[in-house]
Amino acid sequence: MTAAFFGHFTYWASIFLLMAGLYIVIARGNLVKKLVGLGIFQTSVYMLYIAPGKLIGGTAPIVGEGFSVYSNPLPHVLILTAIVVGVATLALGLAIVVRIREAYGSVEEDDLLEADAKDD
Amino acid sequence: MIETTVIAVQLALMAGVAVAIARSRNLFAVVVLSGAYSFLMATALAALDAADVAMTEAAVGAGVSTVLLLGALHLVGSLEAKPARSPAGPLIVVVLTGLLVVYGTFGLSAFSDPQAPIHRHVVPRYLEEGPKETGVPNVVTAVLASYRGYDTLGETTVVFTAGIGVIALLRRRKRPGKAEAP
Amino acid sequence: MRKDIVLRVVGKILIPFALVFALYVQFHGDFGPGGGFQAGVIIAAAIIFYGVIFGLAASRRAVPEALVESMVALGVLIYAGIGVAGLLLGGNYLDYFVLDHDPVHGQHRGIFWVEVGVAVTVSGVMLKVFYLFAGRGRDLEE
Amino acid sequence: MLSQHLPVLLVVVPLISAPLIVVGRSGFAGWILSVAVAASTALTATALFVRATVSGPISYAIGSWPPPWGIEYRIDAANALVALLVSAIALVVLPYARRSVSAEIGQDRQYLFYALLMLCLAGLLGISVTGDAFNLFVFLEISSLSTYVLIAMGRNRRALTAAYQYLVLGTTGATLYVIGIGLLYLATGTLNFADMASRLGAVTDTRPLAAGLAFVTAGVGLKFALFPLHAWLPNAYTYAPSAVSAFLAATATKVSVYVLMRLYFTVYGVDAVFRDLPLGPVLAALSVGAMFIASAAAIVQKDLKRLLAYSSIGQIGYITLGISLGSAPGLAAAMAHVVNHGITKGALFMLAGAMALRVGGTGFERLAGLGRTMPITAFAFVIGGLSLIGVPGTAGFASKWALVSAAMGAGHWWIAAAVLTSSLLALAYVWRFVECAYFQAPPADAPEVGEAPLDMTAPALVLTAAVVAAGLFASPVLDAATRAAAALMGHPR
Repeated sequence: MTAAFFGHFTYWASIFLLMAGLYIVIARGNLVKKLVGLGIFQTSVYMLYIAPGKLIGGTAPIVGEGFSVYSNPLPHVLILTAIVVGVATLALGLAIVVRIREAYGSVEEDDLLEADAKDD
Repeated sequence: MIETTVIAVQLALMAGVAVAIARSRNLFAVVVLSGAYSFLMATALAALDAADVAMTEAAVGAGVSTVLLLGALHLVGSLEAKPARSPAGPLIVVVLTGLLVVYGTFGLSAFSDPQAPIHRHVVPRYLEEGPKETGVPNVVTAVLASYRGYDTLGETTVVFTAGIGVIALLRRRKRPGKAEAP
Repeated sequence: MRKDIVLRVVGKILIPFALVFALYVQFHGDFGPGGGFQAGVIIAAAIIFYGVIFGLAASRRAVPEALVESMVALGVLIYAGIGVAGLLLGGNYLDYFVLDHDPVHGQHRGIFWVEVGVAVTVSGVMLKVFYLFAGRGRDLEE
Repeated sequence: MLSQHLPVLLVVVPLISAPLIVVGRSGFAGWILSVAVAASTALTATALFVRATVSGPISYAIGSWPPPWGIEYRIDAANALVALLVSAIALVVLPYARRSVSAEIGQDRQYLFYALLMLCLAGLLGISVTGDAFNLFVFLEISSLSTYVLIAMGRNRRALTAAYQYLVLGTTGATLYVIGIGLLYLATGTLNFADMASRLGAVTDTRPLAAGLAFVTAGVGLKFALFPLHAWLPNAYTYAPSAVSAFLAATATKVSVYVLMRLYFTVYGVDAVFRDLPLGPVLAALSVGAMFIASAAAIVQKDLKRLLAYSSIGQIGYITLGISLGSAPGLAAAMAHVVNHGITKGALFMLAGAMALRVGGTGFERLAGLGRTMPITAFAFVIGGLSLIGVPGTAGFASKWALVSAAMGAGHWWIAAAVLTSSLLALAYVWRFVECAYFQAPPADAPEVGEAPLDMTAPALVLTAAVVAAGLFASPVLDAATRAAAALMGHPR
């Protein structure tokens, strides 16, 4: 059991981050904070992919003299793409939040719902 | 063992920062903490031999994202109102999601197991043939730009999409009202 | 910040080094960590730094908006264009082998140009987003 | 020489057109280029559809790297049909877009609108034809990010909150998909769908696969508004510009449903999803919930576009119900409904956009008496409505009938009963429009209106005619859907 615990601790740490991020997205009403939570949620996935690619005693996958064990490069490539997608989403989300602030005068979800209900 | 301990400590620190982010209502603090979170993530990634990813995460997570968030806070204000709803519903969703991943990971190979499928399939060719086939010793670059170069074209397109999206959303009209059709 | 002499001097000295470092990251990506994306971010960061110290107007003079907007599109065109070049030379899309008589040289050439494309679009978008967010704030204050 | 590269040109041509439009900086030139690209894309999709139907799956190795090391485009009878639907809708919507866009979007950002629409098209087509799980995520994000902006370009400020909500939920969905794919990757070591399918059998511990299945279902389900993950959809479709609502309603959710089909039937296989795991009953329950609850919600809406949006959630229920049967006839019925509901909803949203142009909105109070003032548009809308109900002679009937037969064939009489009963709810919400347009007088202060301009009405009528054609001559779509189902289940031809 302890072996199973230590063997999977990276998974569990990333799962904790995943839960914290998702919680912020669902539970908090501030639009900026939601985006920060979304970022943590996305970041947790980086660990899920990259930690299993690590080999103890290995090195970064840059082939050179004197190394024979390399960590897995494929998750690195995938996560590089995911990071870029994440920051693109953040930029777009913040731009929408700025426009919402100008149109509604608030970035709190409850205020927006109230304003929309008044429009109906 | 030392490597494992270092990684474990980094992950524990990140968990602590994530909790602090969830609890804080001062958005400036949240942004600064999320920058710290990204730096920790970058060091953890470096410890996991993901040098390229660590470098990018430091530049993007701690750099670009922080600048963007600060810029946005400047425009929208920086105090979060008290959450009105009860945290019970979200907690249930989140815990169920977490348990589902835990369940899934039980069936996966243990940390640093060289017999794991991801080390036995597809990747050996990248590591053994990649430098010869592409002439690039950094296998991450070889896979990123050549083997899976189409993903990277897509990634560049995502950045492009976000760029013109932000232009469409935030550019001022040249003459207010002039461009407006009925 | 515009009047702070220390910042201005340090900035003037630092920015060229940052740009050179970006070029290093760009072209050393074959051998060490780095590549077009990271280089693009560093280029944009150097110019944003310039804008923060000397003012938005100064950075807009140095790197005009029209140039930035064409960079945003140009990078994607370079990248996608390399793919089309592969088609025209008789290979599949994004086939770099056909870009040179020697397949490995062809790979080198292809990877070089797509990394350039990535850097151009990434730095263009980062700068454009900075200009838009900063410009928005200034307009609000007026 | 070019013909062997059609699979990649299908996606790359619209993708390259977007930066060209941005360089051109002209709304009109952007529109011309978009129409040309949509036409060439539709031709490409047709050629691929014919080839995949006649001579079986087409594999294209991008970068000449063989799969699974490189990224593969793999086109069979199923995704060729989806690509054909998407590109045909784009070709119909773009001529229509010109006038509605100039009415709804400022002159200086129209070129950005067309560039984003092309990106969305490239993204959706890229999702359809890729054979690689992670490449699918990248193109999903291209289509999603462009969609968020397109929605936010709507005139009402609520378009902004709708876009924000969709951005958060859509990104959550995409991240859940990446988690699911991550578990699959960790268990199999590959990202290529075909390779994954062949290696799944050798995986001894199925716990990661089961969890992965749950994650991809939730993630993709968020993208196609699987009940109860549909919260983003009504506002997004209501407040988006007319052309965007029409394009998205006809294509975006359909492409995501196709992804679910691909994962269930090609990657996991029928046995793993429906025999080893209890996913069939769960999906059936959610589908029936959508059919009844969302359709009932549609009845009480005060806005026509919003009514159509809730109707979409309900109609997606029929599609997922077909999937939940876990059989070839059920899957074929689902695929047929993807096509038939796609063209029906496209036509209806285009007609609603034509009405909005003339009376300034789609609130029911503005639409009163429209049967007299815009007789052609209103009549066409009623025909589309009949297809939503599933009246014989319309496209909706053909696929619902296929669904009922598939359910009866498997002995699920209660599913057949649910399909028929829920159609009564569709009758009720379509009647809302009929009553408003034909049995109410126009408001006293209403401006004098006539039909929308021909360049908007004609494309909408073309699509309405397609709805009738697909009802009267149902077999081409049903045959294509049957072949698609066979291809998805791994028996091409």
